[in-house]
Amino acid sequence: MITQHLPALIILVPLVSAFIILLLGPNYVRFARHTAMAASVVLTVFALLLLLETTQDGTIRYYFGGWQPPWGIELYIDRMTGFFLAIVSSINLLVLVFAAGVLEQEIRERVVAHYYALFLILTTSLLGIAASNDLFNIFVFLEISSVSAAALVAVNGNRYAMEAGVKYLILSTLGSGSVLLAIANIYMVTGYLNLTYIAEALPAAFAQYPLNIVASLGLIMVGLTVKAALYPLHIWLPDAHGSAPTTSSAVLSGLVVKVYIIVFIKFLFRIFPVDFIEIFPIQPNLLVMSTFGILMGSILAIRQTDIKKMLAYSTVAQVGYIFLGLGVLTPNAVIGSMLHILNHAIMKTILFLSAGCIIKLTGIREVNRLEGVGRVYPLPMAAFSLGALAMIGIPPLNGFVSKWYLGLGALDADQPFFVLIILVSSFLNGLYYLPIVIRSFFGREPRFSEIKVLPIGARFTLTALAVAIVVFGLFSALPVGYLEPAVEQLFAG
Amino acid sequence: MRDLIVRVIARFIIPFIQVYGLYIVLYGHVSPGGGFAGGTVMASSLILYVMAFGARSEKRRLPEWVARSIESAGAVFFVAIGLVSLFQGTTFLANQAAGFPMGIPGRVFSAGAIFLLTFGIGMKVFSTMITLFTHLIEEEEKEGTG
Amino acid sequence: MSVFHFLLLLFLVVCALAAGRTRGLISAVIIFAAYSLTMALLWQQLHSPDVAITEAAMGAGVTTLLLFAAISRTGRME
Amino acid sequence: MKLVFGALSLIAIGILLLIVVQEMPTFGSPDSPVHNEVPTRYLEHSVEETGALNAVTAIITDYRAFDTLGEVTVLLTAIAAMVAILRC
Amino acid sequence: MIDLDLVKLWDNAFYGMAIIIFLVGFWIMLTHSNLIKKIIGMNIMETAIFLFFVAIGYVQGGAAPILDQQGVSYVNPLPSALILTGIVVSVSVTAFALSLVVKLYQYYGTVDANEIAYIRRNEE
Repeated sequence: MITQHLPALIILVPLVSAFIILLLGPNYVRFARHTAMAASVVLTVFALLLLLETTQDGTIRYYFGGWQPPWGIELYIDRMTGFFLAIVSSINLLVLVFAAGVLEQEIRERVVAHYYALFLILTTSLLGIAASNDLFNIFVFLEISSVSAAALVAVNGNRYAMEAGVKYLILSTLGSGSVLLAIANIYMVTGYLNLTYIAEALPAAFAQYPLNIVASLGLIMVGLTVKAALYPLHIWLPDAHGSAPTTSSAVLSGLVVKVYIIVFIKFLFRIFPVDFIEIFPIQPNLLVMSTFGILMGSILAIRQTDIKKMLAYSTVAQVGYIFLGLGVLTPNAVIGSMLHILNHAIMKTILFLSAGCIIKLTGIREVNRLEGVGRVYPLPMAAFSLGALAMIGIPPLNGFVSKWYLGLGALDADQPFFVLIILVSSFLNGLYYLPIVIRSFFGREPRFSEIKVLPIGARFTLTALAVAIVVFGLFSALPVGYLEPAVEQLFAG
Repeated sequence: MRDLIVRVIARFIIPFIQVYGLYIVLYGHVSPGGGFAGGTVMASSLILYVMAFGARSEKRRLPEWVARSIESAGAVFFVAIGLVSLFQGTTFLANQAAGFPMGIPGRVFSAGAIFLLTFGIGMKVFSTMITLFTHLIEEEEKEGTG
Repeated sequence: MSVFHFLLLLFLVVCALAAGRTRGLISAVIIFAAYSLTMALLWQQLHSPDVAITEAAMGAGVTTLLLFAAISRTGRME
Repeated sequence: MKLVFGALSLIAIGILLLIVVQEMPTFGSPDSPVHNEVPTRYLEHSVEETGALNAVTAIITDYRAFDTLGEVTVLLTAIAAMVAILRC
Repeated sequence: MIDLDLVKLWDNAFYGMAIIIFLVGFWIMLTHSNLIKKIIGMNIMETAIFLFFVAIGYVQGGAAPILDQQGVSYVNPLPSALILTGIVVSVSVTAFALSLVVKLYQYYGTVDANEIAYIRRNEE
């Protein structure tokens, strides 16, 4: 019974545990923590089972209420979606393990239970967005994700977090508003909400109502790039990711931004066939925006003094990489994008978590005051350094692999200019990450009045993520072997 | 706001609003309406009560933990109704296929899960709306760690 | 497309613009309530009574009240 | 200046959208693509399939009940978020 | 180059006006710095989309989809059902945004985004 209902259960498990946490109320903090953790373990197991199932059967479909697609809602899990579900659930589990001993020190005691519930709801919405095959259902989950993500930013309680939360909420509502208008347009000219049926009806609709489809494509592009923080529309991101609690920043940067890219991939490949995209200037647009994003994100990150803000600007640059792969649109480049979704999720999570540890242990947020911290607190600083080196793209680590595939894809498309962009940006990454690494390990040893100890959960998470960085760097054939058929599947329609 | 006329009229009109809201909820599958609209109408009666008598006396009528329980329990109830169909061998959130009694269309007690779901949604929306309003209008609560 | 519908639509546009232009927040909220009610009426005209009821209860009712509650705790003027 | 620029650009977008509008399927026409087999089934079979006379209720609580679960979740999220924000 | 088919535009006035209201809402959201005004603009924008959506489902001479008559043509119930969801979503987003605004007022003493940015710049 369970294997048959896996697609629904993967959404229901975190959702129901969030409901139960909210049912008991804010006083049961320990219960909330254990429930969240248990739910995430179950969720991760289910997601990995689904991943296995997609390698065997290809695509899994699930019809809610037994109603066939054009009438009911369908979950559609292909290889790409299964890959993303596995990333979301495992990162979610690791971050929750990290939160166990750290969260209570960062936010007020009486909102911790609510925090766990909101966290699980955010995870649910990410899974739902990725798995759903129905446009309006995707919109509902988009709204859940914007509300819960804004709440996870603002829950930090200080005035900056509140302001960032308001900005984030308003801009992402603008984004979902334009996505909804686009959905209305698409529904109007095709008569369906299910992606598969829209794709079938679209050529006929395009012959009759071309402008409508162009308009909806533009609206989708604006809406999703606002939410995914592609360069000129990234203004909300540094504030939000810089002022949120550590665990929220990790999840927001590592996962939430990427789910909108998954939606974008769905629109690009599942609805609008690839030869259809070439009629519109969407590809050059993406290339220009992502190039600017990569360069400007890195340059702005160099100018930051606050470590979390620096990491947030680095996310802007990395989102540029992922969109670059979609703009180049060759199989290798898309593999590079998908790999970067995985690798950036791991790298940014470890960077934010270790930065949060360092801030908590030393009280230092400024980049240039981190002198010698690595000698006092080797574990978090080593994790940070590993993440930073992977981010720069040092060969045996995982960041290199995705950049390699992006470069290969650009060469396939005869656009060596973008290889240059990737190289320049790696250099810029080195410019702001390496000084921290060098200074913290080779600088003068500072004197702290007391040496604090990290909780065991935090140490476990940092180690696990560090191992993941090395493993996905050395054995890159593992994800690439999974993704190659996935991308073939995408290009086949 | 503590006006005698407002209080008298509120006391007189609130039961009617509540009955009307309940009617909209219960007849949601027969006539226009449903859980969301009806729940909001029911909540608006309590909002009127808050405006006339103050949030504190409203808290006595509907304590916070009751409201919170109804909210979450409504959502859990929704999922539970959906899970019934898993054990009946169909997919999540099935109605007829899961063996809910259909009844005669047009009656109040008909349409199986739809009636139950609408009722659950109505209760949930009712308590959510009233909680949203009281939380927004109220000054900082002083309740220790609770 | 009847003239009555067009007038209602025109009224909606005017309400939206007015809600943007007024200085006082209270009047903006009241204009917004009028806008929502007109919207509910329009939906009734489009034969979607469910949406009309929900909009009248939620858009014109609860949203307005929530906005008033927020304004009562913050400032009245823009 | 900023206001004038904004207004001008909005008017430009508005004209563009009006061109789109005149291309849309005619309002209220029974032949528009929206009125395909999807609403037909809702309208013709929902009474026997779901037992509800109100087709809209039949859709939101039966055919597309998962959307409604999402909606319930949004409400719950909003209230949890609000309580968390106002408490910290 | 631009030739407007006025009859078609008159027929499609629902769509056109919905888009105009959408743009007005968008304009309110972008140009006003008062956060409560922004939230009102957000609501106006969303209701405009809902109007657009409901208008899609309308059929000339159709009745409301209460299926108790025989041999009548009904309007399309699907957009109505979707919009019910949309309205509730928009109310929840509004409520949450307002609670954030109230909290911001406690911290900064103003609900104006520009003033808040000014206060922040002075602090740094």
